[in-house]
Amino acid sequence: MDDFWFEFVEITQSVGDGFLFGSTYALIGIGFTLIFGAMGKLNIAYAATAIAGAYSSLAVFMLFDVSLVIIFIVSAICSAILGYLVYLACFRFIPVHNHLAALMASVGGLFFIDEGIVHATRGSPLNFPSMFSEAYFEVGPYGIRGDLLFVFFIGLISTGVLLYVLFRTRLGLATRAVAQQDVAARLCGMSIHSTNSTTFAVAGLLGGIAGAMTAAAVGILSPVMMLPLTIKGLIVTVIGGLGSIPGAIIAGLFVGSFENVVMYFRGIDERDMYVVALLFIFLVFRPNGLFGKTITRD
Amino acid sequence: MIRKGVEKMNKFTKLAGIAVLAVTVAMPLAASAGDRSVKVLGWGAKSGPLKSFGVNSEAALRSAIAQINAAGGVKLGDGSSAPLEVVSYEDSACKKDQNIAILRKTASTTDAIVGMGATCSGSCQAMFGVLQKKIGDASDSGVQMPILSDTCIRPGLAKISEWAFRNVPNEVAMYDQLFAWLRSENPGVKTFSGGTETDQGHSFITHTAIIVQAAVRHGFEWVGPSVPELGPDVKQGMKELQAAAKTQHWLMGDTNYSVQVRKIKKQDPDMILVSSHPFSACGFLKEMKRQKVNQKLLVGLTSSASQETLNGCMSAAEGLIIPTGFAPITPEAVSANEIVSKAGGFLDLHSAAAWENAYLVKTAVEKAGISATSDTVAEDRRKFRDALASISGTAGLIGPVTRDGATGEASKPYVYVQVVNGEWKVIHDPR
Amino acid sequence: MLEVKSLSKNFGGVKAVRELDLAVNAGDIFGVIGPNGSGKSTLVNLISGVFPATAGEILFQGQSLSSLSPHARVKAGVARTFQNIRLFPGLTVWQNLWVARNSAEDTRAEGISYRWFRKSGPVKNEIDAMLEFSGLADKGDELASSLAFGEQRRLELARAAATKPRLLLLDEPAAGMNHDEIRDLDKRIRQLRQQGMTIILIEHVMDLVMGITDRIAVLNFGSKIAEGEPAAIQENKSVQEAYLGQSDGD
Amino acid sequence: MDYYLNLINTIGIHTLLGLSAYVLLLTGQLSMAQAGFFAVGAYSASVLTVIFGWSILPAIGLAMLITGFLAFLVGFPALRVRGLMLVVATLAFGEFVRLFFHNFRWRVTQDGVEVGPDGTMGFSEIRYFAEHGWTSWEVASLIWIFVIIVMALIWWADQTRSGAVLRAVGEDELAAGTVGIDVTVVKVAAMTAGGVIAGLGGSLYAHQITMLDHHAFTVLLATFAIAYPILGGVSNVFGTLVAVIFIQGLLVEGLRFLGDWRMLLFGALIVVVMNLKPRGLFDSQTLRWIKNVLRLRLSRRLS
Repeated sequence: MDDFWFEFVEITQSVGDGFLFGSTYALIGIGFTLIFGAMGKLNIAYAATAIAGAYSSLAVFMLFDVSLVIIFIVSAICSAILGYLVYLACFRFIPVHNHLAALMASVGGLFFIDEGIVHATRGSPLNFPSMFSEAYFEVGPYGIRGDLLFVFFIGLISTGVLLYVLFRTRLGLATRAVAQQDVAARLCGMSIHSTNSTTFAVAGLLGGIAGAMTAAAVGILSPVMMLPLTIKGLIVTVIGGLGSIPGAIIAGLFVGSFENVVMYFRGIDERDMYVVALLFIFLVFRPNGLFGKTITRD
Repeated sequence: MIRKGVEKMNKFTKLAGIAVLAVTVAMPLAASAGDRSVKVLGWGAKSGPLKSFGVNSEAALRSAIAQINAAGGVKLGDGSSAPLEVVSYEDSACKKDQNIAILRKTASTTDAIVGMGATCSGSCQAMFGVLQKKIGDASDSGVQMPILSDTCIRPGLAKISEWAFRNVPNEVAMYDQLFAWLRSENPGVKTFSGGTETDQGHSFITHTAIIVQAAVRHGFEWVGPSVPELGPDVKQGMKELQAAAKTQHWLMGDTNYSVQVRKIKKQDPDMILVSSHPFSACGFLKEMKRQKVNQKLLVGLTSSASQETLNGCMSAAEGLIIPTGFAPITPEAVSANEIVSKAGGFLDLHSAAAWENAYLVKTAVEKAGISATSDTVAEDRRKFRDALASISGTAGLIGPVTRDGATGEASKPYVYVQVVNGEWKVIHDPR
Repeated sequence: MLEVKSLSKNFGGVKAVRELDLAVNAGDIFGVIGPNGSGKSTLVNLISGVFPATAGEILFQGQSLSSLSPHARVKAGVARTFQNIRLFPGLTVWQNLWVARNSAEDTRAEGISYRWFRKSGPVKNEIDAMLEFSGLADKGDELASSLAFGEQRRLELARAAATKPRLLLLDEPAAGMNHDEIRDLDKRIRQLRQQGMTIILIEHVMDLVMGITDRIAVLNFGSKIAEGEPAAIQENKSVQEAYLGQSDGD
Repeated sequence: MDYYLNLINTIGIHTLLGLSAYVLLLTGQLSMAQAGFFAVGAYSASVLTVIFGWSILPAIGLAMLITGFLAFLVGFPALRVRGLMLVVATLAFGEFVRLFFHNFRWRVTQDGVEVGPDGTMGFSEIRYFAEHGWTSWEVASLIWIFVIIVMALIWWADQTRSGAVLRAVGEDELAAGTVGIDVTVVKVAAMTAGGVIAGLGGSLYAHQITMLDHHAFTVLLATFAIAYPILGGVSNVFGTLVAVIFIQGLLVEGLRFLGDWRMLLFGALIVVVMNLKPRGLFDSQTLRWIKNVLRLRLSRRLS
């Protein structure tokens, strides 16, 4: 009974940590979702821009001593600019209906950003200031990381802002219009390109926050984080249902806690296998993900 | 702590600049020197996450060879002397196929008598597999090219081929000594636990086959998941340990270590092993700091005894003890360290080995008495290889290195360093 | 030939086709008309198996099509064209027909190369005949995407015919055509009938429908409001009501 | 010479990898699973030659069968998803295979030494070629005989009606169905063929590289697999070869003189190419240009 109680605490603890950590996956997932929703295309370079944003904010931080809030803002802005550049380089001038070329170009973008970071830092892991890492609340048998809580709330806030922008502002209206019927939207005199580029920038903002959050939560930045984060982000996007923001959020939090539980019971070598298996289960039983809607066109 | 980081960063950039200069100046010099020159070709990871390995090794190798040439180069078979020449230092990006490509390139398109690479144990393993296994085995069409490596540290790699030589520390002895010393120094420390990254062969095997057993050998008690088979001998209970402790291991690219740290904290060990490269070691150490794990001793993997660890987590790594094959403790080491950092690299256990290798090549060349002409390349390589195999000892940067020609392995002196106030300090010198 | 029994299709709440009954006799040209959104295209999609019916049955020559996938229905002898043309733009005109032709029954018609097959393949003559029929004989090697709108319609008709169907479903084949093209289309449809195909023609263009069909069914809100000879339909009150205020039908 | 032969072999092997993705691309399936099939082929062939001491050809043959069968099985669930869902699903499958081999142990003792796959430590000393005294020439010719056969077969299939059918499915599945093409059969067949080719490539790769571990079969390799046909263009089978030469020959080996900047340029050049030639380096217009040039040459010779 006693050790059962203990186990219970440990498991719920792991779930909790994973849940909080999942918010970083969620943000990456949202980024993929936004761009997919707007253009029906996959921007593989997205997670890379996120991390790159965090890197550039770190550079700023090292040059002049600024507060952590600034770091987040800088990271967001840098990543937004990068996002826009990625749009220009990999999407803007490629024929709209040529998805393969765009996908490939964004892969090239990923390689470039990744190697660029390596070039600038020699691939060395860099210390990232973790905000109030001392704040570690002991709630009964549980321990809650203050910074992860903070990360989680930042995630919630930015998502809230995003949803507001998307459903309450003209930009959001345009984005959604373009997403649903780009021809019609064009006829209504909207410029696809400007809408798309704003979408990339907005997604970039979010990515920058995600990048800074991940870096803050881990405490370091290193190029080896990029690929795993990309893959997790994609998995989250699909489980959430391509194009669904709430789906991406819930999937992110879910995957986060799920992998922690697997880690707790089955260990590191099986963790990712189970996550992948989870994806397969979704594809078989819910091919359109949590909130994905079946698009039927004839 | 950040402040220190800043200074470091600025220093990097400066040094990088100087490095470029140094290299551009050094190359034509090496080329122009004399009509005959003893050619060597180096390679390592100069792109990808492990870039620093390649950059440091190149800086060390080039500066050491510059020094040798400044002192008159090497003696050839006919008594004349010629400079050593680095044909080029290629980027293998830590990829198997690129390493093999460079090896074949070196062997077939250059007059280099020895290849000096490469970063990443897996790549070396592949590369060594391409070499001829046994000398003079006509039925074996493997490449016949001596390789002298500074970085392929995974245990027992050189035995793959008789053409393969390494100058890496003997980790079995190194950790055995380490724990013997820790035992005597810290009678209070009884229990230990720890984890490693399972996707990196070197970290994984060294942790589960060598480090843990060494700790057990010297009377520390493993309080991790119970492994009855665990014993004092190398590899004893390795597979069982790997299976049992998998819930406190991680991957190099991981971002979340909460479960692993919590499990280890729960076991409340006096000593914690973090057998991992800086990328994940830092993440893990930071998580330990957050969860306020209070261990008495912190022991790391030799690969983490590098500048990267300090860049990544200076404060979290405070107190981390690591055995390493290099520290600026002898006059030679100090001067070498200065020269290499002027050339834009850092001297750590790997790049220091690269430096020593330059001198090892000098010794072997002079022993082999090669003629260093373009039509004697094949026999020069063979002579060089035999000479290298016959060398039983050299003077390393921090003390004599004994070599075993049969296995191609070295047994190097080592010291124990610890992160004290954000710097590596030598805390014990068993030599 | 074709019997549709109390066929229904719901999209979510929308009842696109409700309790529809139809009977098409062999050799007829059977017209289906009705205002936009009256479920005409849905009917075609149901018969050709693009999506399954919610309820009801489709009998083709006495056997039920319900369980068959689209390609199986083609093999059974039901072919179709699309309201919005769906060719294989990346293939040549000839290949478009080729792909359709062979999949009818004989699949042994493999060749050494496209050029060889084009010159002397087993079913070359039939395909060239279809090419003639589509009036694109000189454009056989051009990409389908390079054709003009009218030509694309003709090619699609020919492609459907190339599968040697017994029943051919034409979904608004005259949409966006001028008078000459429509007359031309009329001729082609009659030709196909002479080759022994039964044809279901879904159309807005009244003079085409009235001129060519043997029987006409009128749909409105997914259910049949009238059926009979063209003349009778023109007299029919409810039909007129259905079309009242309907300015479309070109 | 040895070096150039080695490069030629690498090009050959990667061409096979690219072609396995090319076949799928014709049917409109963008598969990131090819690296997984490649890995399966590599490991099974190596196990056969190293552990069971088979000769190379039967080993390759069985490896192809195994991989083909696996691909056949994967083909059916793959039908359920298309577009980006398929990309991520196949990517996940590839990762799954990789993680499987990350944990895959099969050690046997042969005259005193342990051989076979050893989880993270990898599967080393797959030295069939060297042990049997194959010269680089022999290895190269073996690899390229396979490459040429596969290219010829695909080129031929592209000429025949089967090729037209594949492309038809790729261009418009619905229309393909309504002209009597069994889309399921076509797609699964393509997936199987792709698997067989990837298996062949993998088994050659294993013996060329002599050492396998999970690091070799990451998403990166899967990306390369699709990159070749996309960069080369799907209008023609030679496009893939051109793309492989472009990436392996030019970007990876050819740019060595750039030192540290090489890999930086790598990504940038991919972006540039996709912007300049979105339909691939070897797209139909390039093809037409080449044809014209040749025709000119011919006519000049005749006159």
